[in-house]
Amino acid sequence: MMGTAATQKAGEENGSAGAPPAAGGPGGFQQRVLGELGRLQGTVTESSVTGPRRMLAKVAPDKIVEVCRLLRDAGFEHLSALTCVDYDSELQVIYLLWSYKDRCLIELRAAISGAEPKIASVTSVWTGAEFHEREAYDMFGVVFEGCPNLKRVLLPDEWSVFPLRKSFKVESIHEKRKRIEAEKAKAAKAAAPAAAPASEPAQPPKQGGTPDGAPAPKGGGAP
Amino acid sequence: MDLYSTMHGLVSWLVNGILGLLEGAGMRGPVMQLVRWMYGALEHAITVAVVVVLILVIGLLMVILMLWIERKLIARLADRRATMLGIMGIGKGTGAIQLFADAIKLLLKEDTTPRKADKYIFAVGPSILVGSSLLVLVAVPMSDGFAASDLKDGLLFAMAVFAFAPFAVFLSGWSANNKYTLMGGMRSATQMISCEIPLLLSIAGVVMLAGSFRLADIVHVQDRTWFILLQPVAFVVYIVAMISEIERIPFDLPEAEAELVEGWQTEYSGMKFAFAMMAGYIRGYIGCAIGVILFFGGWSSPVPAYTVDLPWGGRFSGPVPELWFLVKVLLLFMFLVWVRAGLGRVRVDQIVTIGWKRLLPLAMFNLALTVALMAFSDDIGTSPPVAGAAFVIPAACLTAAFWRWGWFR
Amino acid sequence: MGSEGEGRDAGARPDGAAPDERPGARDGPAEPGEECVPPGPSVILASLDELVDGLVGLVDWGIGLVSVKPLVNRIARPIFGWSQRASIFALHSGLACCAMEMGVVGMPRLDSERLGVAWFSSPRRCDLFLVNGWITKKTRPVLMTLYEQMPEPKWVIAMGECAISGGPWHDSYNVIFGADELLPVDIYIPGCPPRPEALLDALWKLQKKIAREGTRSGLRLG
Amino acid sequence: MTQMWINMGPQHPSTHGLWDLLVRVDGETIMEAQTKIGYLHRGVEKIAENRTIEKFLPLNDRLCYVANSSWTTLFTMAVEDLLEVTPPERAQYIRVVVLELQRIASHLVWLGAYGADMGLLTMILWGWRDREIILDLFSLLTGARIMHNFPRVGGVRNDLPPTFKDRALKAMDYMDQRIPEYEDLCGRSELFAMRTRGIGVLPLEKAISLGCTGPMLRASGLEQDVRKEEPYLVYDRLDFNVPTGQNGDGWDRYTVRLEEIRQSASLVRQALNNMPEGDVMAPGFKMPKVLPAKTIYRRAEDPRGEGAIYLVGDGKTNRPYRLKIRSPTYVHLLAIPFYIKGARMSDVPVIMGGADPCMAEVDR
Repeated sequence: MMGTAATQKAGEENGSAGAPPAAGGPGGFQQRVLGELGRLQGTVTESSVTGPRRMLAKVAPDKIVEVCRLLRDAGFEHLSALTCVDYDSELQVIYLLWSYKDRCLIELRAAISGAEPKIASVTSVWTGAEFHEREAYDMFGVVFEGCPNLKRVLLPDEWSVFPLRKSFKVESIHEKRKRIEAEKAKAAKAAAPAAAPASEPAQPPKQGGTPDGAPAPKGGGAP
Repeated sequence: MDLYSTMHGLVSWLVNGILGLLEGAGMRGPVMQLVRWMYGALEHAITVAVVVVLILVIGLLMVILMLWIERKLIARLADRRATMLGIMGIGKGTGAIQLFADAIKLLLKEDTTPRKADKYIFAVGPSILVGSSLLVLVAVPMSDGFAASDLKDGLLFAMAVFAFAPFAVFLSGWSANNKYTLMGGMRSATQMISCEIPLLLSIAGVVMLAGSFRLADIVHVQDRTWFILLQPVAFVVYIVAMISEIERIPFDLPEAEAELVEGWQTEYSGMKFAFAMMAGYIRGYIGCAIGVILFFGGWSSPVPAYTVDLPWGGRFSGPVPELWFLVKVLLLFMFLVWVRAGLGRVRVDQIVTIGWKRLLPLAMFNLALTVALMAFSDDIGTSPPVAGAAFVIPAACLTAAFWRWGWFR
Repeated sequence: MGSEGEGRDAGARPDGAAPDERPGARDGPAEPGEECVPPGPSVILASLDELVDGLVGLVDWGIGLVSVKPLVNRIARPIFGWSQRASIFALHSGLACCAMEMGVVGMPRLDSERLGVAWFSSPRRCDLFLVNGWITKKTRPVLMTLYEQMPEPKWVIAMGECAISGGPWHDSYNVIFGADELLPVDIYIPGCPPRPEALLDALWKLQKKIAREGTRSGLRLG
Repeated sequence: MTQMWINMGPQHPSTHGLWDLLVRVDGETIMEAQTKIGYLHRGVEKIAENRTIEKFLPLNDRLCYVANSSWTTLFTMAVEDLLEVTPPERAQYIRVVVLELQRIASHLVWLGAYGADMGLLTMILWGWRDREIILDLFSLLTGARIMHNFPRVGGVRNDLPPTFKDRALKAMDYMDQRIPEYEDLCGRSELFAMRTRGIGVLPLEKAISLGCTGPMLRASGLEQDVRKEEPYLVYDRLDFNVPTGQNGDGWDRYTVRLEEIRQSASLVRQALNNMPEGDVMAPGFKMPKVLPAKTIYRRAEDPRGEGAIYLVGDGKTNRPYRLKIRSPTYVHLLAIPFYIKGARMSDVPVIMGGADPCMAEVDR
């Protein structure tokens, strides 16, 4: 369902004035890259050109470091971003590489299992990859073997929850209010009328995904 | 107008008047003899005390005026109007009494001491700073008679006590058990060591020309040519070293907001912070006062003597020397405020470089030229243009040459 | 003589950072094992404290005896109130977008110093704490340390929706909904972000509030 | 001197925001550093998965509180790629005007903070005073000073008010008079050069491998600008040059950003002068009920570097399935420990300020 060939974007310039050196966009360069990726039959499947400056390739997760090194030497020096997308069947790690000379972007996708996500780290190819890998670990729990200090960067260190996984539900302020009223009403009804009214103050605001990692109540994320 | 004699006359008139009244009311017993004897013994001490208090009050009023000028001028240089606190209310005045509001409020603030700090040094630090600054404030005369103490070597005494403050800064910075204040204290010590000697050397040139350490004599020698004309290089060295001594912006490292939060004052709150801030401005006043005495002819005024007889028969004579002195101090201070608005802050190693490798050689070179100048011209007083030319031209050429070689970079 | 603020946990960092939890990191210069307070002649000086406290008690008792205290209070109260109103020192601490609008208030066009509000960066000398952004769980200890380090008569202004009730981040897992869950807030400024003129108006209202309620002396003279 | 860890942050005059650089100091020289961020992390990417596209638009302004509309424009361009919609010519010109005004305002904030780092208090007052002129233009055009909520998917919210054009041209002339004054205060002052030359030097190949972009990379010598490499909106029809530095120190970062203010001023003039007539929203465009199942990676030149959005539609609902925001400053702040070794304690604020941190964008 992914990667259908995008139609030509009207706004996208192609041969206008001040065009990059290779006439008609980096077409020649893309063919060369496709050729090299084609040779690695076992590891790279479905490599295609999806736009004047966009390329796509699916890579087997265990060969990711060699492919990245090969592409960097081919001209993709800039690791623009390294992120994950949590599909229900699998967890895709996305590498977005940009080439300064030939002005073209390639998107590598490595599909790993959502249960215990593990993949080799590409910090040996780009030192800057460590930052994106730490964030991916922080948000998705993907363990990058070989990353120098794989620690949480945005969330407090003692958290044990990976917030951007689809399994993690967040409870908005409205649901919390409704839930607290429901509990109060239940407590008031349950307490015998003669006994003193339950004076227990409103339960402290229960935040979905609290640090102790208690499973969030199934409030559902839809506001 | 000799302050001491006037005050002595005033005090004795007051005390004798009271005692006379009491005796008139029939209290002639041995108690009155004891009081008269005590007054006889303490007469000199009481007068000196009154004079010192008067000089301190004038000095502190000048400090308050300078603080107000600094806040307003630095705001004006950035298109901003600072405090507008007036008697009628907030925003309805010129902000002159803003400092009193700050002081009273700081009086009320809770005085916190960090738990693991060295409590007694922490408390004593700012008071040593203010104490040593006030001691020098008393030693600087405002005109011939108008001075608490006119020592034979007043300049030596002033410079000695003036150089004591960085120890207080270092002590309080170290005792506050906080990394920022520790670094602030260290920097203040480094800065003092690197800029103290050029300061004294630049003063040595002036003292040689004047022939005496007494501040009043230095001013009298300058009544025709101000020493800034004869010693331009010494003035440059003096101003740069003095800015680093009183820790103002270009050499503001002990209290650098950017990297050390508030430098050595970070842990002070309430009255101790008020002391620390006030000490900064007292030292600013002293720096400018000594600068004016040494280079801008102290209280000599370009206005020729004149006398005006007032409508009610009194007679008002001559330019008031104290007024001219204070106006010059304020002008020099405004120059410092302008420097603060225009320049950034230097690094610690750059201060040391400037102190040792730029200011010190310049001061030595200026001293050598002064000696040469004095050896040739028997009496500089008589021929200022010749003396000036004989000195200024080589100094200017050499400084330009140094500048061309990029020596200051 | 003010009490020493003994109870205050002032050993934390003045710059408001959370205490350093890295292994082996120690607060203060790292001489191994040497207690920072030099062993002064505590026997004599301790009695100095008692001497000073005794004197203060004596003077207090004397004033109370002569019952001139209410007279002194009636004269001093308006003067202290005026001085606190006329010179509020605000802490220069910006959290998020409202910090940009707070910055503008200190700049030439809307000069907050005309009201006597100066911006300082050390919490030790500020009496106004502006919460101007969303508070996350990681910022909570920082804000609490900063608030604790400020000397006693202090006020808090919650600026912007995020400081009032979490604002647009009402379903975020990391945001605390409102500053009043952490600090006693005196003035709320609605708006996301409120215009700088709104902050000036809040400063003016704070001055009126001080005038109305009078300032509290931080010296705890008893 | 014993070595100790010092916290430069999180509440610290030199951090312009809430982040923390732990620095191991031996005397005055820095031996090692660690960046501690996440104080403003509110999980925008998780929130985006609960919001429809229109509901998420205003939150985009809060992505970076100094350059607000540049992130909203980026998001709307990404959604337009997803839905294959092209905004009309006039809307693209108006977006370029808003982006370039936003760049000037952001660089003025940076210039002020950079001057204040080294004690130049007048610089921050001048910088912010001139930024007010740009904010007046924004409140005239969009009604709000910083949170404009102006771009829409398929165009912009409203057309230029009649008086906007000559007021904007007057503002740009005012900027051209101001820039020489900044150079007098900073560029030509010996002290500024002493504090910035040779400070925080970032060699070119290290900058590329760390992932630095925008002014940080241009200061290191590579002429790289997303507006030239991957022209979007109408940047290919406007001519401007990309300033670069030589050795990537504090001084080059200052010259690059100051020159960018000039370029942006000329870009605003060009865009305003040859702006075609026409409507400002794509004719007859309605947000579809379901986002197509596609992935889009849209890059744009944020004042701080290469900002980008990776947007995944899941074909079932009108909410983004996954929204990844690539923040340039996130990389720059985490890259500081790699090139700060050997600097002095007073240089740390200059190096931290050189990265132009905007914390809402770093922590997302």
